[in-house]
Amino acid sequence: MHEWALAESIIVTVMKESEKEKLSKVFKVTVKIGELQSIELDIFKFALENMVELYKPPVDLENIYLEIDRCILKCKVCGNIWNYRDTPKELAEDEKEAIHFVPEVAHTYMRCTQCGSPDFEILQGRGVWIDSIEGEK
Amino acid sequence: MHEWALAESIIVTVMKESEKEKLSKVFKVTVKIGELQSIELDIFKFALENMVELYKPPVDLENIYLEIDRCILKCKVCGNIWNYRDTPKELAEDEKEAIHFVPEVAHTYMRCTQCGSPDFEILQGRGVWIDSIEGEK
Amino acid sequence: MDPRLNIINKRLGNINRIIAVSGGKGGIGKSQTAAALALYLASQNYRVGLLDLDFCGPSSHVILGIEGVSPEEDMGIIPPLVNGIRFMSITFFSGGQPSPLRGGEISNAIIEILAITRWESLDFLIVDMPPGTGDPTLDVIRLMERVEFLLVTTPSRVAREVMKKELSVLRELRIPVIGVLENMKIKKDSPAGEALAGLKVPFLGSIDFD
Amino acid sequence: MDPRLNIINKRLGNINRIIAVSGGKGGIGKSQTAAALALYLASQNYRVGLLDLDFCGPSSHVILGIEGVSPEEDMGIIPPLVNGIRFMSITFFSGGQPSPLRGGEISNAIIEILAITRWESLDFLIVDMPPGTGDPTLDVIRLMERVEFLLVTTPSRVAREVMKKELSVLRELRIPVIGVLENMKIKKDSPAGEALAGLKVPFLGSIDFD
Ligand SMILES: Nc1ncnc2c1ncn2[C@@H]1O[C@H](COP(=O)(O)OP(=O)(O)O)[C@@H](O)[C@H]1O
Ligand SMILES: Nc1ncnc2c1ncn2[C@@H]1O[C@H](COP(=O)(O)OP(=O)(O)O)[C@@H](O)[C@H]1O
Ligand SMILES: [Mg+2]
Ligand SMILES: [Mg+2]
Ligand SMILES: [Mg+2]
Ligand SMILES: [Mg+2]
Ligand code: NI
Ligand code: NI
Ligand SMILES: [Zn+2]
Ligand SMILES: [Zn+2]
Repeated sequence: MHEWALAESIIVTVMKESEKEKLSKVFKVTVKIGELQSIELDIFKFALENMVELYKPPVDLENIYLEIDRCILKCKVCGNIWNYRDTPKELAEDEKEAIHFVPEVAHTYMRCTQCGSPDFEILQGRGVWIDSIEGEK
Repeated sequence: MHEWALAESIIVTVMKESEKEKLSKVFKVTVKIGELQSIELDIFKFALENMVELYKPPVDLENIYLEIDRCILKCKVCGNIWNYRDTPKELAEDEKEAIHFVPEVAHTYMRCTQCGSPDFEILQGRGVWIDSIEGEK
Repeated sequence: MDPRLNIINKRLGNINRIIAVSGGKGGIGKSQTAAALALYLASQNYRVGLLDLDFCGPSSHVILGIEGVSPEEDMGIIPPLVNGIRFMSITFFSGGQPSPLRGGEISNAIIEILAITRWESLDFLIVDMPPGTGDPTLDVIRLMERVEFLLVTTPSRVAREVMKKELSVLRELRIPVIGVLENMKIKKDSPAGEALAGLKVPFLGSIDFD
Repeated sequence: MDPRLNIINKRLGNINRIIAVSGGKGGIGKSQTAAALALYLASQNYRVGLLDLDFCGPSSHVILGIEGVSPEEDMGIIPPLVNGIRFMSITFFSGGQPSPLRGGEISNAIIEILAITRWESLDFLIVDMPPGTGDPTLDVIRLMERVEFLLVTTPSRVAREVMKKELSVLRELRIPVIGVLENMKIKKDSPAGEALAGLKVPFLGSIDFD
């Protein structure tokens, strides 16, 4: 349910950016949803709907596109690159939940699949991110 | 004169990479020389020449291309992006020398040209970097 | 574009004063001071929050003796109320296990926590800072618009030198510094008090070593 | 491609043992221990280097009383010989002024220093680590192939918890840990010694607070 806080940040950002860029209308907002954070898409959409009603941003709900961003990790020690989905050991529910709130604690619960190091980078697919805001002045 | 240590790292890396990638011949190595580090190009070239003689890497000296990389900085506080060359206050000689050895001490001697913060990123043009190694198996 | 950066000051909008307890060096009593300050203010009936940003050596939860509580998820996360203090710490998520994070990741985690934590109305938010002037300090300066610093030091020369460096960065950026507190005083004389005489920063007094 | 990463182990190639003095928390005596260890080994006629990697609170130069020396530039940089020890520190470049660096920058600076410093032949290189298990610790593990750790702790519970977290990371990565040293002991009993009993790591003894 903290998806609401993140959805709010999307709408507030669209409003700030459209104001800054003096956009009268926003055609399209593309939001990347990083796999690592295990966002509940239904809750997130519902929260976005409510936030659109509350803030009345210059974009229609159906023009906010959500794209799932595959999570790719890279080990800083051995160079190994792997997908979060392919992590051999499934994470426990409470570990997933912790990563859901603060994706960086992945370094507490996950290891490089090749060398076992916790020293890896999240190349993509971490969390909620605005890929683009398209509109006209 | 510590340019020699950096030139050596270039040659050692070309050798390691060509071995790893099983390249029998390397056509071209492109080296970026970041402006921030104020590398003395003549010394660097002379050092490269000596290192090529010493290590006998699978690349000819004339196929190592040096490209000056403009140094671009971005403030994390106000978002301002500026060129190192356009920094209003010229750095003192000893400050330049310190940055020559460890470019990160730029955060000690330089400030965002807009808001005065030391909290800026070096977007490009930090130091010596291998852009590409081209060869055949 | 990072949407979280635009919501942080809204989340902190109903907090009257934000005080970061810092000082450069480790082990000088920052966490001790932050916890004591939070407890004192709470005892005076102020609404107080305590945020532990020392991800490598989180200690506020140990000092406050916090166990068995966790934040509630409700359109964000609500810090649990412990000893009259709203408390938030990375340990709620790392479960006390090692979290070897690089600076950029610590920064990202701090941004996430600031973006989702609903402190609601507070008189004071006390921030327990890690040692150094790395990512957490730079982020607190960058992201928490109205932050003020309280610097801790000790009679040790090394500690004082590090504190003076942090002070000079804060000065240059015109961040309000409430003052400097000398902790762990052993001898009668107060080297920090003397050293500060020329720096035009309030000396808040000394706390004995005990 | 970062060419510096490929030269570091050549630069460290003629060093017999590399010992990182670490321990998680700040202010527990890491720098004191590192300096004492380096001075002791030098007094035994070993060739010793001391590398201060605490960029936020560099203190080895203060403890050793180093002033007016600087590295020599000669196909790299040669650390000056001070009290019989080859010494390298960021302060040679920051001139003792504040250097508010984010983690990624500290990492970059460490890589640069490791890539250009010519230690030549040494029996021991002692590394004075900053608090935490952030970029410097992760880089030392990643970049210094044969590093061993010496962990410092104090009788404080918080310090011990942080040390145990670091120990568990080192264990998991199979990095050699020489042992744990308890510093600043005040009371007779040695909580660190007892706490370590179950951890199968050598307890190196206690140093009194003085
Ligand atoms: N005035 C004091 N007298 C004695 N011990 C103290 C005092 N202040 C703090 N300490 C102890 O010193 C250690 C470091 O304090 P801490 O608050 O964790 O420092 P920091 O947060 O700066 O790293 C702790 O064990 C703490 O209990
Ligand atoms: N055994 C000890 N007794 C008394 N003071 C000590 C002892 N060891 C270290 N100190 C002091 O404690 C402070 C912190 O030590 P330092 O070596 O700088 O810690 P660190 O490097 O872990 O941050 C310094 O002022 C130092 O002089
Ligand atoms: Mg603390
Ligand atoms: Mg703490
Ligand atoms: Mg130290
Ligand atoms: Mg030090
Ligand atoms: Ni949630
Ligand atoms: Ni040079
Ligand atoms: Zn790996
Ligand atoms: Zn700026």
